[in-house]
Amino acid sequence: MNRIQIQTEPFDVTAIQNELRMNNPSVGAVVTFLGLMRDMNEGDRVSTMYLEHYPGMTEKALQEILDEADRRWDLLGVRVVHRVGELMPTDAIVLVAVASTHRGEAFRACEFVIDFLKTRAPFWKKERTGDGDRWVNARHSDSDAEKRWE
Amino acid sequence: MNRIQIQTEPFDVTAIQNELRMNNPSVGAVVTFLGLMRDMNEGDRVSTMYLEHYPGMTEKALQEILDEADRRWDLLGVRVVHRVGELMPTDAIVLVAVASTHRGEAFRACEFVIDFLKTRAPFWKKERTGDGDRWVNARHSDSDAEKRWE
Amino acid sequence: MIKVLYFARLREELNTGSETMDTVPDLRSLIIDLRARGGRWADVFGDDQLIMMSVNQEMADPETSLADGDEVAFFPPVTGG
Amino acid sequence: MIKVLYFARLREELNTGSETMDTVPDLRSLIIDLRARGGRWADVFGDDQLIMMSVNQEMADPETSLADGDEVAFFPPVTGG
Repeated sequence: MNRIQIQTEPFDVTAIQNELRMNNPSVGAVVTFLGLMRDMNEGDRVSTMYLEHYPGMTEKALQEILDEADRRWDLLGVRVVHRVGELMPTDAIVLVAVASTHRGEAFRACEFVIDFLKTRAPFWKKERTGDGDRWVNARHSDSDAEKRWE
Repeated sequence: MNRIQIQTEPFDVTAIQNELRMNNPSVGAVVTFLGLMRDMNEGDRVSTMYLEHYPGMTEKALQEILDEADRRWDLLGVRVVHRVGELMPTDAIVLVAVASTHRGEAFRACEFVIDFLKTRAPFWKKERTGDGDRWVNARHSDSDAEKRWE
Repeated sequence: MIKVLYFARLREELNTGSETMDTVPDLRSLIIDLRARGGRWADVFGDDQLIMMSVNQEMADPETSLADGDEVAFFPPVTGG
Repeated sequence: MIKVLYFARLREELNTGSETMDTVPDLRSLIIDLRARGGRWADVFGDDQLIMMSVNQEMADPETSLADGDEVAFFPPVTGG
């Protein structure tokens, strides 16, 4: 069962959550983060988005983040799915799902993984707006979010 | 669209997440907590569980928790579903799903709601073990979790 | 009159889920009356017991006053979720 | 020889996705060589530009040394998730 998937196709949230919980009656909590494409960014309407990544390095970077989460918390399973290519508003971009015996660890680890994904995994968003295409700028709030875990 | 559901039937996680995100392209994050029945508790194997509640007060207590979450964070939607009656290991007991523009608020609010549900919503678990039936005792870790939000 | 409900372990130990009682000024008075029944009642409402209580479906404490028609409930610490 | 990759905004601004270059001791030397090409290269690799870099698919910085056969990549701060 692969913990990391990078794909152009949509994904099935329930199927992923079920994989994490169905065969393990020790799982008491599954926390899931779903990141979605919004139709507005920095005050402009966005009609579509294109997600580029660095094949090979992306998987490695995510693997390191999950390994670090495994060192920090006692987890019973983790999944990361990230879409690349063309996306439309309301499409799911990323899923992070974490299973553990108790909820505190699942919440901590899930937020840790998405915070580090946002600053360390090589993905880049290009938006289509009424004024043409533009690359999305990195957000200060994301590097601040990462620093909380030091 | 009812924010709170108490029911004996299982629930459909994807359907609930979709309600929260499909009709609102401002939603950038959905954080979902799923609480599941484990087959072990306090060192004993548990075969089934019975969940009792206080009809009327349960809904009121949950409503107050959600209203407080709305006051504290800028949310685009919240759902709580809690099962009552007979449950088996790996069954989902509770779902808390929160939608917001950015992920920080959704994580905070989701954990806030489940922490307060655990200490303030009138539900009681009775477990069936090899030694007979027993009421589950409240956990200190749950009241500690609640205190973090003061 | 007030309505008094018991849930979970309390309902089982007292062998009753609800009853109707005369109105008293506050929850403390009600607890004293219940304890005075002796036997299981004295145990369940003993000073060393952790009991939660509500009036009209809002969390309450022994100081909470009561009025005619109120719905009171006693129950153990909650364990849902 | 080393392989050099460019992603996202950098790939578009430099109008190239990858190239092969002679091996140099470290990333700092490589950046100096790229900047010396002038034009868009001088802009993209200017001192005021926020650029991330990796060697063999691990995050790196200008001090990271290079060896024959390495895969280097330059890209803007990441914006996934």
